[in-house]
Amino acid sequence: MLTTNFEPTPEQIKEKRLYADMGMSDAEFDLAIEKLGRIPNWTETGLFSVMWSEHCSYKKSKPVLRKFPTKGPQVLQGPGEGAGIVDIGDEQAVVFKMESHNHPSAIEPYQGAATGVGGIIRDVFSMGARPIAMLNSLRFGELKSARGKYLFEEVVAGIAGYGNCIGIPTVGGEIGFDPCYEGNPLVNAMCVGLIDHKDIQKGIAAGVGNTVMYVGAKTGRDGIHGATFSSEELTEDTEESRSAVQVGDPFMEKLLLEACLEVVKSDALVGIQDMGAAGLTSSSAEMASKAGTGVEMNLDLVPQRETNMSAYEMMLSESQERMLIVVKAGREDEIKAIFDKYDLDAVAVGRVTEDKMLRLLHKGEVVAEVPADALAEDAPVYNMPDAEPAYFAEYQAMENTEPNVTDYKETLTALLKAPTIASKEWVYDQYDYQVRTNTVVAPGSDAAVLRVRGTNKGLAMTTDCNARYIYLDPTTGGKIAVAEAARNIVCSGGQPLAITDCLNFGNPEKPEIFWQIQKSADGIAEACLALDAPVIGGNVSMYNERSGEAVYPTPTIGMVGLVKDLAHVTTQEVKAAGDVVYIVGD
Amino acid sequence: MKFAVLVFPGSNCDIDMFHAIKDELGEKVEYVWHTATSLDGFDGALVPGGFSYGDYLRCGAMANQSNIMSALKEFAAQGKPVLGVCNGFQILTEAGLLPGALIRNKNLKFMCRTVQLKVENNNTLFTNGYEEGEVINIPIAHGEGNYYCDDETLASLQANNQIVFTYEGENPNGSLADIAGIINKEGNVLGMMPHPERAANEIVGGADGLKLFKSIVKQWREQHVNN
Amino acid sequence: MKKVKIYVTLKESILDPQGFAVQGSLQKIGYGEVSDVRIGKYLEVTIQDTDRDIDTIVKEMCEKVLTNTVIEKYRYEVEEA
Amino acid sequence: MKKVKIYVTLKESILDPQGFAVQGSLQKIGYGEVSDVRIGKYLEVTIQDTDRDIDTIVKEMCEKVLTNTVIEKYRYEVEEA
Ligand SMILES: Nc1ncnc2c1ncn2[C@@H]1O[C@H](COP(=O)(O)OP(=O)(O)O)[C@@H](O)[C@H]1O
Repeated sequence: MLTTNFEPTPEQIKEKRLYADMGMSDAEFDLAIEKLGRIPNWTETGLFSVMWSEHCSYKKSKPVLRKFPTKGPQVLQGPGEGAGIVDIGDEQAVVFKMESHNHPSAIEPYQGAATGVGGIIRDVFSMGARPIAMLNSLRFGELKSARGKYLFEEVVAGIAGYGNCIGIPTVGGEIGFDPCYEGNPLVNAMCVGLIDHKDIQKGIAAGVGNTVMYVGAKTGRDGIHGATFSSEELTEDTEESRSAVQVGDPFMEKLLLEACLEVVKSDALVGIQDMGAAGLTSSSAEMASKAGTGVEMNLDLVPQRETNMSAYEMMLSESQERMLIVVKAGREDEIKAIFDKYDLDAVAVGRVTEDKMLRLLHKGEVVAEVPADALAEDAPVYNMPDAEPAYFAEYQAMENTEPNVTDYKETLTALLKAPTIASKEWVYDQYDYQVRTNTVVAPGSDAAVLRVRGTNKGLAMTTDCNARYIYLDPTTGGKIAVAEAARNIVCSGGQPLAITDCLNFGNPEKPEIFWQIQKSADGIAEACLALDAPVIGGNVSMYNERSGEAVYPTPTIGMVGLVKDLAHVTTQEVKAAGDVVYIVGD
Repeated sequence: MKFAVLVFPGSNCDIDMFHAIKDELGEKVEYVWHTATSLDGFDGALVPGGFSYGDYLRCGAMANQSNIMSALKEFAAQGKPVLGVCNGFQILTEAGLLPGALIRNKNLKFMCRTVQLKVENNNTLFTNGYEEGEVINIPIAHGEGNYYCDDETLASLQANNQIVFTYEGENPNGSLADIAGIINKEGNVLGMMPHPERAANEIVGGADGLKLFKSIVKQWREQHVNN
Repeated sequence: MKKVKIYVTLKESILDPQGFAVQGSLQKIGYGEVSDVRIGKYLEVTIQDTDRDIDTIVKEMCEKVLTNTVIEKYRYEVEEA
Repeated sequence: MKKVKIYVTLKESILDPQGFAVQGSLQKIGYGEVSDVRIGKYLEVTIQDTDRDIDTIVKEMCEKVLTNTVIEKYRYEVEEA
């Protein structure tokens, strides 16, 4: 186990290459030494390793993400914050993002899916937005094995359990089944929020001398090194090597949500950020780095659920339902009073400093002192080699074939029976898709539509990705995914505004996989430009492999569109006998 | 008429109830946080759905320990209208304001869908706007809406015409005697699993629920005009 | 300090849909000898030393909050901790 | 015939949101001496006489169906019934 109270010395870490167990390469460790000017101690090595994990640093996917168009007159906030923001007129904006929780869901499907939902909701309300809808995109193996059925049922139950309890309607999504996902299901959750322009918040630790406060649930030893874990392939013994599984507490998050939305109205608040992957480490380092400041925290003050936690454990814990906020000095009590109303901890744990360092104190000693930028900005960026896989040329050379259908009825029934095509009512019947009474078009049609209360406008939203197309031809498949999302939006009466994406792929160190990533990003980017739907945020999930077998390349697209007049809303069902049927397009 | 919407930590249909009253019914309404100790000045109290205290331990169990519950009991004892929907119904049974209990749905799953309800008793302050036997469409969204009581209680519910709504056609959750909503003997406290506040506008889930709120107002106006 | 173990079960007369479902799945996967399953709650409550009578406290808590006497019954054990 | 009582609890390191909420609520309504609450499951399983070894069956059932070994642990007692 990585979590021990007998911490190795810096020299031991270097000599015994202990950083390797945390997922760092030799070159990365050397770079950390260079940035620090000395060998990092145990806690500091932990900070570098999580912040430089693919999950937090995008070190292998950054060159790919640069392909995406991210600008447009409608974009108020592109990639770089908790979630992207798009203008919808009337001084209002829509905030949305999608994120994966694949590996945690493979280990403990209920809690993995539930905490995935909880995490993406925090990303949205940490921007100051009221979450108004959830969507998801799920992939499982075929429903043949007991484990496969278990994963499917429990993931759905986890999404329902969390979303229903917190009271945000789950209004849409998609589910596909294919043997390639058997050992590594995909669980992508998307949250959409609504905000007034004036309430938009950022995750920054500005203003030297301001107070850093910890709010929400107490810290335990859950999910230590989760970010690293999600940046590795699943193996047979991953299950064993995990530290405590994170458990979601939707009730706690409901309180945190309401309290934070009250707090964002206060001008005492300077910055707010979710403690997501890499918890206290990423929130503090990123908030400091973005503001060009430093943060000093006394870890003795961090609310703790377990005894004798080390600095390393506290900094790397991924306990859920926590936020880090920065408050104007002297106004902590006002903020605390709001959290008190909801019986939540809100504790001053540190302050903003001038020296651009992340400095941690524990039991009277400085246990870590690292430049915030080194953690948040200076991760190495890799240009991964790519190579066209052999299968591609082979498929390209194949003739198009027309299916030869002899018995239409039989073929149709067979298709309708395929789990990927069959009705998903069994699933969405378990989701409260109506709470908050804004759902104009519920699951079961194309895009879901929610009204914007107090206006005659609506928001249409959908998630889409046909991974088989992308496997066969990633560039074209990438375009198809965006186009399908756009068609869903348009069919529902909306005009596409922007997309978020969740790039689920196998191990990017394999050139054939990296090729899939590159090519599908090209296709997505091209379609986004053509449809004027820029990418305002997303998430990358790589290493989706089990025992060396990668899933299909599955870059899920989440799209939101604006319905200018609710009278334009159209649903999928046929309406009356005698109506005429047209086919539009080729 | 002025309504209170009680809010417990974890309530989440409070906003639905609030807007149904304010926007669709056009009456006065205010949120009342669970720590409040009085309902003075209100003419009706609405206990909304959601997951008070996360539904942890048992639905409604911890909400029932809140300060506001003594005020609610007093309010009910004065004969003023109290409506509990979904988690609100669960809280009212936990509080003993209504008999019986709500246990897990027979299929063990949360279910969200629109169901048909039969108005069994239109002679209440909540249902005077419906026809007796009228079938209405109202959404449900619950995991523990399976109504249970012992035989004696059931007999007395039936004898006193306290069963106000039953599920028509399919019984979604296994409820005893298809019960979807019951009223107290005095006729001023109604608990129901389906959500009338979600059916207050055609654009989002139909409007069959609005009549329930209109009934409350109608009765109140009649009483207060006569006085 | 005391550790109180509380067992909450549904009254016999109440149908236990969850227990019933579990029984069915156990039988299906090869445990035909399982003839009944009832599922209840098990609580471990740690109570600091207090002047109040422990049995009184525990019974009160159980009846007020921890159980719903319309459908559930309980028993408990007090251990030194 | 045997009656098996099975106690399923969350592993110590796993967060117990239910227990935490119940503890807060008990403290607030006047049971300040309650310092910890953990909530688990209590199952009563009736097993007909069988040739198979009872401990083997129970352990198998617990690990396959009755508990989630990623986050829970269990213990059990066998009684004649
Ligand atoms: N596939 C992607 N496409 C576009 N933007 C992305 C993608 N993946 C990540 N991003 C953006 O990079 C930023 C950092 O993401 P991330 O580290 O996941 O943030 P968080 O920690 O809040 O989840 C976010 O703004 C996110 O939207």
